[in-house]
Amino acid sequence: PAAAADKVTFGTNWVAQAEHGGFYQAVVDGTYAKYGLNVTILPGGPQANNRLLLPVGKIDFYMGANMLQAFSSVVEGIPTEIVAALFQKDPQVLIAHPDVETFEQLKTRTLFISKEGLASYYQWLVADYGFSENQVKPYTFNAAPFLVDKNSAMQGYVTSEPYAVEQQGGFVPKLFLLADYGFDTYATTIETRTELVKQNPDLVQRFVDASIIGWYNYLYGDNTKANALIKQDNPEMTDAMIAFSIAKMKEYGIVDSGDTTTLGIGAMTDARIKSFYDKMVQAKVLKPGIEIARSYTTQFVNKGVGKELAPK
Amino acid sequence: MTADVNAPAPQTDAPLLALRGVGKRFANAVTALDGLDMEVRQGEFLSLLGPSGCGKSTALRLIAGLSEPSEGRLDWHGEEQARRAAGQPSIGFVFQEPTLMPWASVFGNVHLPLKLAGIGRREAEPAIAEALELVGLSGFRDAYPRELSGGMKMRVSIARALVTKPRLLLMDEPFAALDEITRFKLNNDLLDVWRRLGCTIVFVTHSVFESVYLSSRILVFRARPGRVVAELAIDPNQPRDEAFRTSPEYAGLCRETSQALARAMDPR
Amino acid sequence: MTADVNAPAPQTDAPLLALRGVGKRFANAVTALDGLDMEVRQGEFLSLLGPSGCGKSTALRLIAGLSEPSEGRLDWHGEEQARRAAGQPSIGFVFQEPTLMPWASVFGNVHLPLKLAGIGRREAEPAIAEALELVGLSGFRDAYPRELSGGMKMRVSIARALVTKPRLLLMDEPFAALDEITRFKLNNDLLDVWRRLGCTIVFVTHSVFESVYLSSRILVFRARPGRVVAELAIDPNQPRDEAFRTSPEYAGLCRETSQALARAMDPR
Amino acid sequence: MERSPFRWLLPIGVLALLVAAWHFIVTLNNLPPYVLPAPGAVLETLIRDRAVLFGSMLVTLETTALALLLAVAGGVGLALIFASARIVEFSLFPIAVILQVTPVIAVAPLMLIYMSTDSAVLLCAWIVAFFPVLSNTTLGLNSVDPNLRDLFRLAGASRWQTLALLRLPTALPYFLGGLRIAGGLALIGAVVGEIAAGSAGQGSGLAFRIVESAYRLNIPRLFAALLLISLAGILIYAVLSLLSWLALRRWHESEIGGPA
Amino acid sequence: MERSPFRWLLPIGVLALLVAAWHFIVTLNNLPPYVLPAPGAVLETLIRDRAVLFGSMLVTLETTALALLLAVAGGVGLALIFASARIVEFSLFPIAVILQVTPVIAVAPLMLIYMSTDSAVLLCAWIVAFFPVLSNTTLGLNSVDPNLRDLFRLAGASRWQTLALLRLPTALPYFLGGLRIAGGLALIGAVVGEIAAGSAGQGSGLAFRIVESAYRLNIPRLFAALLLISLAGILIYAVLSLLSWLALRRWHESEIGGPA
Ligand SMILES: Nc1ncnc2c1ncn2[C@@H]1O[C@H](COP(=O)(O)OP(=O)(O)OP(=O)(O)O)[C@@H](O)[C@H]1O
Ligand SMILES: Nc1ncnc2c1ncn2[C@@H]1O[C@H](COP(=O)(O)OP(=O)(O)OP(=O)(O)O)[C@@H](O)[C@H]1O
Ligand SMILES: [Mg+2]
Ligand SMILES: [Mg+2]
Repeated sequence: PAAAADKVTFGTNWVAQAEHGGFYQAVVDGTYAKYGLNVTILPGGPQANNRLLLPVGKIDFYMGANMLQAFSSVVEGIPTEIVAALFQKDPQVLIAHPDVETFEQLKTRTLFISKEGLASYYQWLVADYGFSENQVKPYTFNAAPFLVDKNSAMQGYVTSEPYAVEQQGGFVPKLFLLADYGFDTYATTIETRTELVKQNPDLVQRFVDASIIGWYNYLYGDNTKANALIKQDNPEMTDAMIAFSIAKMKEYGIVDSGDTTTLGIGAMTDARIKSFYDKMVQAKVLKPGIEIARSYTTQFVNKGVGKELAPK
Repeated sequence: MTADVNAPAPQTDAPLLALRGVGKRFANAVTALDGLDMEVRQGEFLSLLGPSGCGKSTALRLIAGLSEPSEGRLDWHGEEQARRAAGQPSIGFVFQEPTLMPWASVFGNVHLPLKLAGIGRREAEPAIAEALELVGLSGFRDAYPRELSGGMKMRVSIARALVTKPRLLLMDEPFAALDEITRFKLNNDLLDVWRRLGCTIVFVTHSVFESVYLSSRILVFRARPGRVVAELAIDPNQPRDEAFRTSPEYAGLCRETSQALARAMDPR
Repeated sequence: MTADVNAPAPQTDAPLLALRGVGKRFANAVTALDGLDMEVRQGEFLSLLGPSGCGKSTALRLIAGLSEPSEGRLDWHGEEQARRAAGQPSIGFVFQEPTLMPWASVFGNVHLPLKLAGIGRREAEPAIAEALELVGLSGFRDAYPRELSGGMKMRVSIARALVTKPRLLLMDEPFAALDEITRFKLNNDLLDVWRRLGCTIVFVTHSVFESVYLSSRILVFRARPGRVVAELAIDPNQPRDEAFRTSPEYAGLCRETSQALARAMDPR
Repeated sequence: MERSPFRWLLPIGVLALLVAAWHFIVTLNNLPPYVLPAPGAVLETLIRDRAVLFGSMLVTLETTALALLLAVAGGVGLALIFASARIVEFSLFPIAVILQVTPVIAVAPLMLIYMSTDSAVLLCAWIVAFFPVLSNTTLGLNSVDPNLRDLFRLAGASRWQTLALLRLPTALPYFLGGLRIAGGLALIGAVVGEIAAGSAGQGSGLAFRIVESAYRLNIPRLFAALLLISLAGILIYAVLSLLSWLALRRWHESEIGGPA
Repeated sequence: MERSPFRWLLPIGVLALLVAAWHFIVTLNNLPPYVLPAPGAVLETLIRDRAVLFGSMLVTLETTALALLLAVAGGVGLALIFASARIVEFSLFPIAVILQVTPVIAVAPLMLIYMSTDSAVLLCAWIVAFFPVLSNTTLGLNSVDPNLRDLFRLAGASRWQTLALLRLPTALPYFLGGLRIAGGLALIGAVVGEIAAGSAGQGSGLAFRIVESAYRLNIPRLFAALLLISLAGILIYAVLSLLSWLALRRWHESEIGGPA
């Protein structure tokens, strides 16, 4: 019964786009409602605004970008944790002009990297691959400087920037998904307050389950209504862009690959998180000794929810 | 309007204010006044005469309370003392410069002191009209200061000082920018006001003739440091009119004053 | 410095400038001048006399070229015409208000016209010192305008007009703010300057006595609309000194002028 | 010329010249639209996307107007408090400076904790816009003609009367100057506020259109949005200049002789 | 009091009071550091991370100083061009307004195409800071005493002399007022410029520290950086006020009677 539905707000970290598709799907196809939830999606923006709203209780669930942020929450003593990871691979990609053949060659290019990127994965690139900070120029979420400078590469989401580059630059860029080179964080997580996990695990479980089902349906079912809602929330979005994003998510197995074939979408494993943390310590992105166990819980995932919705 | 120049003068001998050993030194080390002793008496018409830069304006500002003496003191007497203690001095001041508010019309400028006393536009209207009539500017009530000639600005300033009918009127060369005929007329009008209101007037002027014609007493200043070097008393009950102006007595008084002024200018 | 009051006056009869049917109407519809006809002659000392607000300052500004007549025209003659065509008018102007630059010292203010003519501080020094000496302000060269008395400011303004030794000197009530003794002294000094430089002076004053003492010709204005209603010529070769000031001839001229002024004020 | 109606043609002519130069730079250098779109393309986009863009512009203009209003209230209000005594001004100005130099981009997320998105955007715009009003008004309030101040003192004017009848009119030209600065700042304040704290999605302002267009490399649209902001800025400036002229033309040197 | 050395204690006292209030708000409400860190925690962070933070502050201050200098040059320069005639001012002011209202955040990427990061940051800071200087200086240049203007005209002063000896001194108090506004704006301009176009990593300015701290949710450090910005802002304002006092104390009403 709709009247009894729990009102929850889910804050994303960017404007509405296909990368949030599963959540919109669960809203429009009534999955959340079926799980007794009345979900409002609060889109984010270029500034990661919504993140601080989680610990102070203004929102109930937040779409985290990757594990690094969850680790720094532990460092700063912020009582939030990850309860599901919708993306098995971080879509973070380095986009290069077509003449670049190998990952190694990027070391000789100018790289447009955002400040957040520089503070996170780029440190790992420096430590593990010998990239240098000197080759970096600021990436301001605009691909024009990259298009103009033929001797450069830039960061991006595999599902997003390459589309603009193809359209405007008129060429198909080379893409190097960081996840494929060892940056094995989970991405597009669901974070919530530790207190909520303790006191109302049922609510959390319902949200996680419904979201996972939403994702299955978005990827493999009829997603037109979800896309319509995305476009309503973000009038800049076009069908072509959405189609491109979905194709890339599938092509690179962003959502559904690896562990998900057995554990279902949203899967998280201790081993994977530990491995990532160790790499980051190695790269001096993080300090050793962080109680990473406090940054997540696997109690709500790995249950194979919705697996039946995936094509065989 | 013709002045009733034969009405009795309001002067009494009661002191209103005494300056005792007053000195004024400015920040740039100029000593404008030094050891100034003078008295202002209730109801008198006192003129201050002296060379340019001798400290007349400075003395007037001290009397008005606009600046503090560096040494010496000012003693207020009688009724005025009580008034001042109660924070209700009733002073009209005509500055040496017109000092008009550029954003207000002639009417607005003259209205100002009444407005500050809480009297609204409508209520103040007759008094303002009368004051403007007195200085001959009835036709310019809606003009702005920058549209006036030098003498007209000064007349607005005079009207503004008179409109409140103050008990003490301090005037710093009010008529310097006026032609002689206007000046003569205003001289008579001022005497009339003085007699009617029974107010006290301290009047700075450069004109020996004017000072003799108007005053019941004249103080002659010398310069740097400024102080009083001569005093002349003129019978306040002497009618001031064209007859007086052409009388040998007047000529004699003028000569006497001129000589005092000449001595003040070359005191060595 | 004593003025050589007996030197021959520089006057000639050659016309310098003629105003023909000049009218001036301001934006607020006040007609300051209407049908003004007057001449300025080469080397004369011309005084303009008239009631407050009659358009004397306006006429002076028209002569200086600071404003344009609404009707009628100004014709320059002789040498001056050529000069003006070449863009080198040599005019000194004493405004009715001191008009000093608040950010410059007395020295800086007097230096201004020389500086504008490209004469540096050092080079200008003697001329500035002389001008300040003339107006009795040698001791105040480093003072700022706000530290001066009203009369002192006006004297700085006079010094500034004289320092360039202009060929045409326009003075708008320059001595109104000065005591009589300073005024007499400056009267003589001005006559001396006039004779020595052989310049032309147009002098606005309110003092009948002053105008008679100084001028070779007096024009009396009436008000609204302003125009010339009387003209008096005074022998320019008549020495101007204390003897003249006390002569019956002087008294007669003054009376005559006063009457003209009185008529101007009540022309109906 | 100064007074003729043709004077309005001049700035328009200059702008037209600028647009022409822009056009030729693009076509002669064969610049791709993602580097610099041609004016024609921008105009086309503007017309095509007018519904979305004008809607967003209205949102932004609303914020701007409100922020400017509050900046005037706040700036003048603070200036009045400061005007009570030099010592108050001296003690409190550092706080105003702190407000001015706080980068709203950085604190916006913190604001969102305590207030709604709309209020946060408004606060951002206000912070950016209030200081020029405050600073110029304070300067004006302190620039009173000393003779007039004496006059008021003598007439027994209360502190309040001196303020209302002397200091405020004196400050008016300065205030209006500050207002002209604040007008543009309120506009960019609104834009920056929207970027920093604004909700994305429907009903949001021009900032969002800009960020999203940039991200999608839809540069003609970005320029269309910038164009609208520029037009809004000029409009605001023109209105404030007119206001200034109306208020001062009868007495202040800066406005005698026609609106700037 | 107005002149005593203790007057300096007052603003410091007010600030101390503010910090105390902040402290009590945090402790009484038991606010977690990620909502609002206590002043003590901020100070601690400041001291602990002083090497990094002060290094960054120097970078930002350098940009600020340069931007302010260029804002003065550009603002006064434009004002001088505008001053040549009302009609020029009228024709070109729209362009200045367009510059003012251009959101640097949006155009920074385009700048990056053509210039180095440092220049882009500088340009951003300049765009933010130049307008108050321009606007106030223009106002000042147009506020000349008409009598003095006549005097200059009569003395045959050239356009250039009138400008240098009359209009510029008249404009000085207005200009200095604009400068005080521009000082703070140059600082936030530098920060915003750094955010929009600035380099990251080592040797970068405070903006990067802020973004980095926000990313890591290290809010005490974010506040430490904000604190440094505030201090820098106050310092800049104090220096500019002193400058203003030195330049005007002998003749302008606003500064007679002690520095503000
Ligand atoms: N604010 C000031 N700062 C420094 N010196 C001043 C100031 N005001 C006046 N003085 C000096 O004090 C002396 C007396 O000035 P005051 O204005 O009283 O003269 P005055 O008698 O009114 O002269 P005048 O007849 O010319 O108006 C002058 O030498 C003047 O330079
Ligand atoms: N800028 C102006 N705008 C409008 N009216 C003006 C302006 N300047 C002067 N007037 C008017 O023109 C008339 C003549 O003024 P003007 O200054 O020439 O008089 P004046 O003869 O010099 O008087 P005074 O002896 O009082 O200085 C006056 O009635 C005045 O109101
Ligand atoms: Mg005086
Ligand atoms: Mg005049």
